[in-house]
Amino acid sequence: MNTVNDTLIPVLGVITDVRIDTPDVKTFRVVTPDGKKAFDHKPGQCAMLSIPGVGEAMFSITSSPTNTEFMEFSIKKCGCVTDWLHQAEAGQQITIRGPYGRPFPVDTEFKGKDLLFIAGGIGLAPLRSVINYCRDNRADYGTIDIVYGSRSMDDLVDYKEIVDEWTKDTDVHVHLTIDREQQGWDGHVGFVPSYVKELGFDTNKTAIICGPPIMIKFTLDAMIELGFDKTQVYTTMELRMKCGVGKCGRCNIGAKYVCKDGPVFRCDELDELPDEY
Amino acid sequence: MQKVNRDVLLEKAAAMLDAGEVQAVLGWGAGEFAYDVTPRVFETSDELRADFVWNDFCGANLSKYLVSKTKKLEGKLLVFLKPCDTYSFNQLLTEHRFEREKVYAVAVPCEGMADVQKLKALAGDGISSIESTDSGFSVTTIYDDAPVEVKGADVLLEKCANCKSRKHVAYDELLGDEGEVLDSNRFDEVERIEAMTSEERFAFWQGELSRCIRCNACRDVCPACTCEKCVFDNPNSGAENKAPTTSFEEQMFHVIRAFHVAGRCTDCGECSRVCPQNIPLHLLNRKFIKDINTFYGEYQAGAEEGSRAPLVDYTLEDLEAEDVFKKEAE
Amino acid sequence: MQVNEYKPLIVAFCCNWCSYAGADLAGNNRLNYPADVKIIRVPCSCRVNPMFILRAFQRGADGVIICGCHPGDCHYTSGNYYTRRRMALLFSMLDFLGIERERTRLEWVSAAEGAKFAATMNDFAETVAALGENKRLEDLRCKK
Amino acid sequence: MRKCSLSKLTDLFQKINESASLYLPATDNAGGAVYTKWADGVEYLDVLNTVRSPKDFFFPQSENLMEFKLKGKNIEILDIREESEDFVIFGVRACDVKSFEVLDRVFLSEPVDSYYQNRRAHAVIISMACMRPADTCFCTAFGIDAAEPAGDVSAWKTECDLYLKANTEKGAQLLAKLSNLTEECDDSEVSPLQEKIRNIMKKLPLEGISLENFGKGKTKEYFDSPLWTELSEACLGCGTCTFVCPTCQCYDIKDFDTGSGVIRYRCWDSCMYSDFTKMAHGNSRNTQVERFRQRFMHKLVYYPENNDGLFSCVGCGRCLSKCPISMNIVKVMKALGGEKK
Repeated sequence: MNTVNDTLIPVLGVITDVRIDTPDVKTFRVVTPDGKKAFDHKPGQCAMLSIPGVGEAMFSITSSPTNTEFMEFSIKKCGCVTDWLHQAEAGQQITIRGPYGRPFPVDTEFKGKDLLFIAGGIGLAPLRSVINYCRDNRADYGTIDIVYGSRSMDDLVDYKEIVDEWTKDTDVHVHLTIDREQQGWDGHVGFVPSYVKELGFDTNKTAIICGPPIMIKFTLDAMIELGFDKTQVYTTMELRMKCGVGKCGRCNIGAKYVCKDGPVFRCDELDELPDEY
Repeated sequence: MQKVNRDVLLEKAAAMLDAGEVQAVLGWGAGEFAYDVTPRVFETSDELRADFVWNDFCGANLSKYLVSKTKKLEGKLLVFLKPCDTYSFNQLLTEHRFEREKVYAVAVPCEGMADVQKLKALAGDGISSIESTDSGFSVTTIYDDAPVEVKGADVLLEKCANCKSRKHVAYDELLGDEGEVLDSNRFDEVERIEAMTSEERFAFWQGELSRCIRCNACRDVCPACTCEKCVFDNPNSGAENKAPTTSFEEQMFHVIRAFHVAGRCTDCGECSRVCPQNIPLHLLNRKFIKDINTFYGEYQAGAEEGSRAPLVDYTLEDLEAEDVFKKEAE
Repeated sequence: MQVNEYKPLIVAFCCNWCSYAGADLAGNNRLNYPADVKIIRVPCSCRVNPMFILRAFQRGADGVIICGCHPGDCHYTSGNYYTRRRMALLFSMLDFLGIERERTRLEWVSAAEGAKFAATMNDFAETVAALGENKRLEDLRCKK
Repeated sequence: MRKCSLSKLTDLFQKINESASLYLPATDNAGGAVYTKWADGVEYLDVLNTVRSPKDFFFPQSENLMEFKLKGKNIEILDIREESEDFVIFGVRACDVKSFEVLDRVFLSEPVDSYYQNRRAHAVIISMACMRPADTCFCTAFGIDAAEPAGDVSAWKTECDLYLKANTEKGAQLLAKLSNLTEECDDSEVSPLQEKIRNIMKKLPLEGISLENFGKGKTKEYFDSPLWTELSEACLGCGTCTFVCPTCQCYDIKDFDTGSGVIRYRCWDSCMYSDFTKMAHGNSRNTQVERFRQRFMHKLVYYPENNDGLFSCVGCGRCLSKCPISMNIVKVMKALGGEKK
């Protein structure tokens, strides 16, 4: 009996590094106790992290699958589990299980395409995995554009990596924006949807959007205005999850379970679903 | 059989709706069978004429719905209240749970409501029709057996078999005749349990509470349970639990549920009526009522609007906790 | 002969203003009372929610005692009067459910009554010890 | 087919119980029935439905999944799973047998739920034909034949005999063990009985309720229906319907701190509860209308969509008789299906 694995039973993970990204976002580096990566994943997939006695929650894996040493999770402080994680130090053990969900179609639909990533706030977390995957397999993809916005300069997650690495790549164009004017910021100011319209991208690109639901909604409208088709736009979603495998019955939108059939959806697929999100 | 018939209630409600005196009517709606009655808000007199029912299966207490339904309406809501429902109505008013001026309360005399389970136990599960007779019901089944005659008194809901009052304590209008406060035997069962030994009582309650499936129906139907967020649903309370994981959790839930409504419970009996497992939950409430009566003087929650519940009150000469059992022994 | 090693675990909720000071005084005066009495300080005896008492039993307490200021002496004027009513009803209910009535107690102990505090605890511990372990309100998950 | 005199029923139970624990409906001392472990003195109660469905056997209301020991920054994960014992469930009605198929499709689909699978693999199900169905029964709508219940062994009860027919290898093995207490027979006694049952089924008040309008691809048709508001108006938001339902399988996973460790357990959850979809930053189903809709859409549309048209309802009628306000799936089906406006 004990030899059968059950997906509900997690493995141990150790937090080896905690990086403070913004006032309310930290990035945690997680490996198994013997220093390995807990499991392989694909870009856009998620994992269940838990602290026994506190709770279990689903997080998108922020690090790229091409990173074979460890996994990273960028986590915003907003509930019981995240509060607890934010006060954790390096060396703290947690439990981890996964990977869960349908990944971005990096090996099929995305191949050879020009990619446009649009993120808002902590929405960069799931996209960072894909962006870095594509950067690491640069020959397989066309140009990469990244539009990233947040409330303020201090709320830009992974700012260092963006500036030090992403902007230096050839054929990777980063467009940053913040909601309101701020001292020391000489970049663009304004909300993401209007910035996207301003930038006016070529409609042959494949777009990937992630951010607060309201931002996704308006950005999608902007994209359509620019002439994009919904089949060209992907997004990733989040709802309350318990099992991660489509059995506990709570994260569904219509007949689709976000944990199993998502979290990545193509926007035309969302049209098929009822408006419950 | 109810003394005031459906047409009287229907005409009253329809007339007021049509005249625009009330915006909606909170009553009982017809179901699939003769006995499955659903509380319902009617907005037109046509709806009323089609689906309104008033029969021997209208056990549901509508007063708790006033809390949510009056908030949704601009105008007045007409509600039908049986005698026991009027106590809940008063208690909710005392606790300021809804605005009195938004309600037009129509009191309806009640001769006791029937318990479908008891009826089915006597007549069979496959009921095809229920006819009211002078003494009760004539029930036909789908099994080709002869109709079964059932005495009304044998199939009363527990709360009706031990009815405490046929007097309406609050209303804007009364249909039919006013009743009296009754000398009920409602504490007999409590006394029977009190007379047991501690071991017997423990065994009794273990047997009853172990059936609990924590569906929360007793809490959700209770007119005294109107907290916006129940402590048992609040993950930060330390008491949240969804399943009767151990016998302790069962005891905990039911003691706290009953304690929280102690002094405010009007003994409307809804908790026991809706329990899918037939746990006699009213006994816990009645124990508190009986104790309050013995320790602090007779008190009937809801009898008087604005009265001070015993647990938010005190006297300097109150009984000491250590004397509780001496007093009970008397 | 086998020696009975059983010592009951007792949780005592003590009001900050009287009973907790009473416990302090008992300590200062070197008065003995069982070490298995675990004191939880509360701002007033009426802070003790019935749920606290049940939780204490769940987590392994064999007896629960609530100590507050004497009637009339409440720091908040009337808190202990409410406690008196609540506990009377709760204790009666627990008894009704078949929980041994000796396992719960409400006692008034002032800041000056160190001796009464010690005596009360000794007496309560003895009473509970005679009853043995709490079996009727236990949570098996917590017994390890 | 084998037959056994009802006077030897106790011997039969005794014999079954020798090799595997036997569970059967017995009185719950409160007017209902509950599956009880058989021992001498436990009487089989031939009631139509137990209050709790037999899903408990495979998917109990709460079960411990694993334990954790915590020490400083370190965690130890303890796998507490144990091999289930063999057991036999006697007297399962046709509708409840069908419910196992509904549950199987959830728990035995990849990734397989080992807790469920473990118990499912160790169970033998003896079903029982329904001699006296209730007015709340509507299993025929789901193509269930109460006169020919599925299961490892099917059983029929006449005035004086019990008839047993094995449907599976497991069932045949069980009947082989009972060969001393039973005798071979043909179905000449059973056929008229089945005829009788089918005739009663035709007279059921809910006979003919149609599922035509439900199933795959109906999401958009019903999701925004104004009827949901009306139907859910009186709903208390309690979990009675979900907890007595044989096919409701949603669960919650929670941690319990024992003081010396943490137990992670799974328990039934109800989509009717306000915290079912509550997250740290919001709730996707904020009102009872949405929660009410979820339950019925799941049973009538979403589940069939994902499971080749199989409905997640078996017409057992428990929710009809237990709902505190008498709102139930039949009323929903009729209202949405257009029978009653």
